[in-house]
Amino acid sequence: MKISEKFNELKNKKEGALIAYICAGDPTPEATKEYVTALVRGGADIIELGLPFSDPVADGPTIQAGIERALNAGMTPDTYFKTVGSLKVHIPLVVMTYYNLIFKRGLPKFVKDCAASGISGIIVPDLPAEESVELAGFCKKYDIDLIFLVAPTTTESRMERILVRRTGFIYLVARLGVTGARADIAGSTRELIERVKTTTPKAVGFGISNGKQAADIIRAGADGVIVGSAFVDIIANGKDAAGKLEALAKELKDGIRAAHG
Amino acid sequence: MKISEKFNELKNKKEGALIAYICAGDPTPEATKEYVTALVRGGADIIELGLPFSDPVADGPTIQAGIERALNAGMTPDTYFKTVGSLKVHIPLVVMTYYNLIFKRGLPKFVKDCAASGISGIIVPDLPAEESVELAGFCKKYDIDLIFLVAPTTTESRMERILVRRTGFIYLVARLGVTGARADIAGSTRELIERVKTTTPKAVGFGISNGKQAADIIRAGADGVIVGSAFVDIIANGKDAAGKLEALAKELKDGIRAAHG
Amino acid sequence: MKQELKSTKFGKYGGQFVPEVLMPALEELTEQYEKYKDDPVFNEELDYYLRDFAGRPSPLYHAKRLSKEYGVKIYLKREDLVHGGAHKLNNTLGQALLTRYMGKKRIIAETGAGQHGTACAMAGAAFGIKTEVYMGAKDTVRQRMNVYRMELMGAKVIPVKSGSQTLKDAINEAMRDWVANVETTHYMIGSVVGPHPYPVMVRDFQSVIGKEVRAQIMDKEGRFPDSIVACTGGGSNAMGIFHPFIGDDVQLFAVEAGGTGMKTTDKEALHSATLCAGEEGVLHGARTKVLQNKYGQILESSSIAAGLDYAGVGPELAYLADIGRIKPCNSMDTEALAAFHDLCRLEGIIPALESSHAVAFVKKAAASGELGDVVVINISGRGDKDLETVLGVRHENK
Amino acid sequence: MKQELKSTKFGKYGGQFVPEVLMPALEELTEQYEKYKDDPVFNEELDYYLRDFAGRPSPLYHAKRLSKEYGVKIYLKREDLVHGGAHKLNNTLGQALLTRYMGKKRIIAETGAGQHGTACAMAGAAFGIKTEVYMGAKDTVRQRMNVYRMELMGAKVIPVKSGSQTLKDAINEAMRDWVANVETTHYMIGSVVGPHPYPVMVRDFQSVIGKEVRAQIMDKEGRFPDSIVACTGGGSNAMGIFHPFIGDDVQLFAVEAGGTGMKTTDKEALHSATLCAGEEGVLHGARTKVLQNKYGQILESSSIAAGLDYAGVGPELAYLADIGRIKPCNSMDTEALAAFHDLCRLEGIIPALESSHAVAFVKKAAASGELGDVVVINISGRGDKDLETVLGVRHENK
Ligand SMILES: Cc1ncc(COP(=O)(O)O)c(C=O)c1O
Ligand SMILES: Cc1ncc(COP(=O)(O)O)c(C=O)c1O
Repeated sequence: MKISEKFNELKNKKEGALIAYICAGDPTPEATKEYVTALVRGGADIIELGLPFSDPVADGPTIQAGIERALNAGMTPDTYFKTVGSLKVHIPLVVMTYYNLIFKRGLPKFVKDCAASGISGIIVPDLPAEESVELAGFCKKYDIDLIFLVAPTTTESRMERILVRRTGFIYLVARLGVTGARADIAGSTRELIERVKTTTPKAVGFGISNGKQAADIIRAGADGVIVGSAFVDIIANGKDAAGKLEALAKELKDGIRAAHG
Repeated sequence: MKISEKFNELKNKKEGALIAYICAGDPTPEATKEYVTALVRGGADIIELGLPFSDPVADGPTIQAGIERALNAGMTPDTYFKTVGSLKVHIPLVVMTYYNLIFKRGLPKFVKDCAASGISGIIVPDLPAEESVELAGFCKKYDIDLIFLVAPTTTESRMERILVRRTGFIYLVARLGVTGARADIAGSTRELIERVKTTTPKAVGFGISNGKQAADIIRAGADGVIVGSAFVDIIANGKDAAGKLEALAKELKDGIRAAHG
Repeated sequence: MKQELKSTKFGKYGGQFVPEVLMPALEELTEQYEKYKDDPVFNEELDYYLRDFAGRPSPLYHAKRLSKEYGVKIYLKREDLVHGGAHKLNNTLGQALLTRYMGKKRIIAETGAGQHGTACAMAGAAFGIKTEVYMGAKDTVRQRMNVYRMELMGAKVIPVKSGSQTLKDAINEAMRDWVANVETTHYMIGSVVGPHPYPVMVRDFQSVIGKEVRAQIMDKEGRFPDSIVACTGGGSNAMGIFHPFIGDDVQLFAVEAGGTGMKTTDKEALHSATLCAGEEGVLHGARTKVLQNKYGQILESSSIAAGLDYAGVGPELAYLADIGRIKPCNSMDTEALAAFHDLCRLEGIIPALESSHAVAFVKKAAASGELGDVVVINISGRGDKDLETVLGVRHENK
Repeated sequence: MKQELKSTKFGKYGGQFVPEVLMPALEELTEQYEKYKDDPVFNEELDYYLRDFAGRPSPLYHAKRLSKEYGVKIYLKREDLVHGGAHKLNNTLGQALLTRYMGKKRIIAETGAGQHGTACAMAGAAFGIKTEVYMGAKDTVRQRMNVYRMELMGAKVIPVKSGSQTLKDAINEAMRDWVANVETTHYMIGSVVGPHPYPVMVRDFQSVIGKEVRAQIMDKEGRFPDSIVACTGGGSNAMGIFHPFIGDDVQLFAVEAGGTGMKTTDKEALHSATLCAGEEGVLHGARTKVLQNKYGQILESSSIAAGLDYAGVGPELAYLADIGRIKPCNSMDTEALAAFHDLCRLEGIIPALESSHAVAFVKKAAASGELGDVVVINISGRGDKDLETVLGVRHENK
């Protein structure tokens, strides 16, 4: 499913999107399949599936630990595409990974493998707009969205440069810092949403962990909420992870729905 | 007894002198008295009695160890003069010590104490001729000999400077190095004896430990033999020290006598 | 130079592969650096600190006895005499001064063995700027004395407990901190690595080494050397001494750490010879040569010299190697150790194990004549920090 | 200067109180030193080594932040940047060169903590002269790294097992060796102590410090400083910086080690403040001030700084103190430690604990105004060697 289709579908329902991140292969490829299903059952609209890289500079300790568990369990790009290809879900899947893995596989091959395994979008946190021309070209060819991030620090001139290249949705970084669940939502979020002048959907991530926060984000004008560390935390704890993932997804989605009510 | 009297007496007997060194207070003042008596019994003609100094740079490890034993047992200049004063011997006694002890006591007081306790001569291994004028003055006043050393390295000009100041006897350093018993006698000894042109008696020290060496030294033209480390070694061993000191003195004196035979 | 700053690349290498949140900070830094790099007041102040605080110029010493032993005329550039014991301070003084000019109030840095962290702490103390240094928790234990040194100089050392608890985790953590605090904080990178403008800026600050050599060798030999040899981890001491000679007829040898052999497994390399054996990739913000496995996962590198033990290398070096302007080569642990002992014994100079790699290469290469007649070796640091390591090897071999 | 060499004394101090067997060697040394001291070829070669090998001139650094904290304008003479990490090499390079000019084949030396021994080993290696260093067996264990450093540079370290197995036994043993080998061997004394001509010769070799300061302070301030402050063990860094200013209107402060208090017992002193609390005596070849008991036995001295821990002091300092030209004073262990931390934190310079005594004195004395407006402190060495000690104190206090 294309990302834009999903957002259109939600728009019609007057609903915000829940975009859930987990790391593929954490702690095993089998578990990932089970967790993805649970998240979908809970109400996730889009799944962001991390392809683990050895040096994840843009991720916080929680997600870094998930990445390490996946790497130690032997997750590789080959296994990743096989696992994703075998997923039986009917919502958009997005790969999140670092540029070196894409670069090493070869840009055309990577994008082709994405397309072949049913992936609709690519997020590369260490690939700013300036360096993205080549990858964007292949994404266009295979009709895959290349999703960019904007941050509170993003200047107006950069904002323009990014918005020109936008596809799928815009990933708004809610606050300075790296991924990781936090207790409150920065006031700068609303301001940032206002600054991003585009009709393309805006999803806000970094630091969201409960339904109340999710509702606040949607009320602030976002089209979607991205939640990662809170899910990875559940996986790290282990016990009845699938059940708890589903429950948290449900809480978040309920929050999102409530915001429009 | 004056040193010159002793040498005259020996000259008449056609005998070389045995000059024996031990360190006062090693290991106790009482023992020193016993050892001095033993050495005299064995045939020592002059006793050199070390007054222990904390930093004896001109002495080898053997004598340094004796000095440490004496210092640890509490030997001080005051005790030294008391001990020496109580000795009942009828041969010349010579004090051997470092200049700082003399300097600190005050030169006149030190020399006066020597005179009062029956000491006939002073040897100060770290006091070369150039620095000796003041001490020599007090020695003259109290009729005490200030004994100088000459070494194989002593230049002709220095030799003259030293011989001008000579009193008692000349202490010839047999070889380069410090006190300590060695197995052979350096060839340079004979040469040195020949270089020291004076009628004042010449005694050779450093490295002599047995009768044969003593005889060689006398044959080489010396008027006396100085033995220290070999005696201090016996004291270090402890067991029946007095008997062994007497025996070694006897062996050395026999060697000396044999040389003239 | 202005020209060059406009571009973020050296050929295809370099660039700015960092999270969006950092891009404005990099733009600001580029702008500010461009503003001050040729500013006479900035440069006068920097020169002052390099001279009066760091002790520059460092001598160029004709090592007669080593020359005789190796059979080639050797000059040693004595960065071991720079305050702190290595070339690292040239860069941190420059960046600390820039931090002040930019009006930022805080310096952060990553450090492996602690050399760069110490140089940051020194510069931070000299300028009175709050300094915090990220260091792998394992490294803080292994390099206890360097931690203490930094703390003495008022820097806060933050042990990083994530990942392998070593340099790469410290880099990651420092980047995270920068992401969260870009507005007040300058991130002080310790070599010619990372995103633009770091490779250019650090090279420029280190170029004082090569500039001095130009004048000194002219004074002594009346001509340039035939070869210049420098050890290469990230590549800052190498670029510092090479850069002023790029346009001249002087051979430039970048000596990497050959470790215990040029082999790799799926997870680690037995060496740190990135120019020699790495493949193109993107690491820590730049496209460059990288030690990586077939999937692009970064390998754990290895070397007896902690300062060379890095899976990346400066992008400009990758570029210069590709176009043939510098010659990448390497020395093994054992060769570096032997050269270390040579220099100690023959010249009374205890070199860093890093620098010993450069010396070892000269030892090997002198006989073939490829170095020419006159060689300059960059002694990038002193070896006092390495005594325990060398002593450890000696005991192992007993 | 020729004048002065003819006399072996400074007033009543100095002289040559050594065994006869050494006198010819001292005469020869005096003669040879006199021959070469003003020889242009000798001096040119020495200057060359001081510059290219040792890294001179060392900077005179205006320590702004320390000045502000202490309330007086402070310049630091950076002997900590000299090769080896202290002023010691100025002297050993001079004596090693003289050894070569005298045609001797071997250098011997004594060392306490190992600083002078290391400087001897460096100079010996640079000149290719066999070097043997006597060191108390206890000190070889306490200062294992310095032993290793000397050995790396090809010097033989001979542990002395007699007596207290510390510095004074090493001195005794070295003198004995010299007695036995005067013809081939030069005895390298590490401070302005010992018999003539050592106090004069070592002072002259160290005077490069003060000569540089004269030019540097004129350049920076257009005038001489009001005060110069130097720590004083044997007194070589102090005499080195003082001597060129003796005829000028500059106050000279010799800061001794106050240890844990100015008390003594029959066997030991809790300090090493010989100028402050010693009495006239004769030690290691010279008449000078000495820490001694009422009988003239030498006391064990004590200080947190191994390099100041000596019961004697250079005879020229004793003389200059008597005539009021220098002012003896002292800093306690705790004061030196506090000053050590100040300099680390405020300036990014880790000073030797020895040098920290001088800093500590300025801290105390600045307020009274007695130092005047501009003070030069001789930072005689770097403190890397002292980290274990400082760390030990910190742990003790926890
Ligand atoms: C003495 C020394 N040399 C070389 C290096 C390697 O760094 P670079 O390659 O950036 O010069 C280091 C790094 O810590 C170092 O300490
Ligand atoms: C750094 C430093 N400063 C000072 C001294 C004291 O020596 P002097 O008083 O001769 O300068 C030493 C002796 O080892 C030293 O290492």
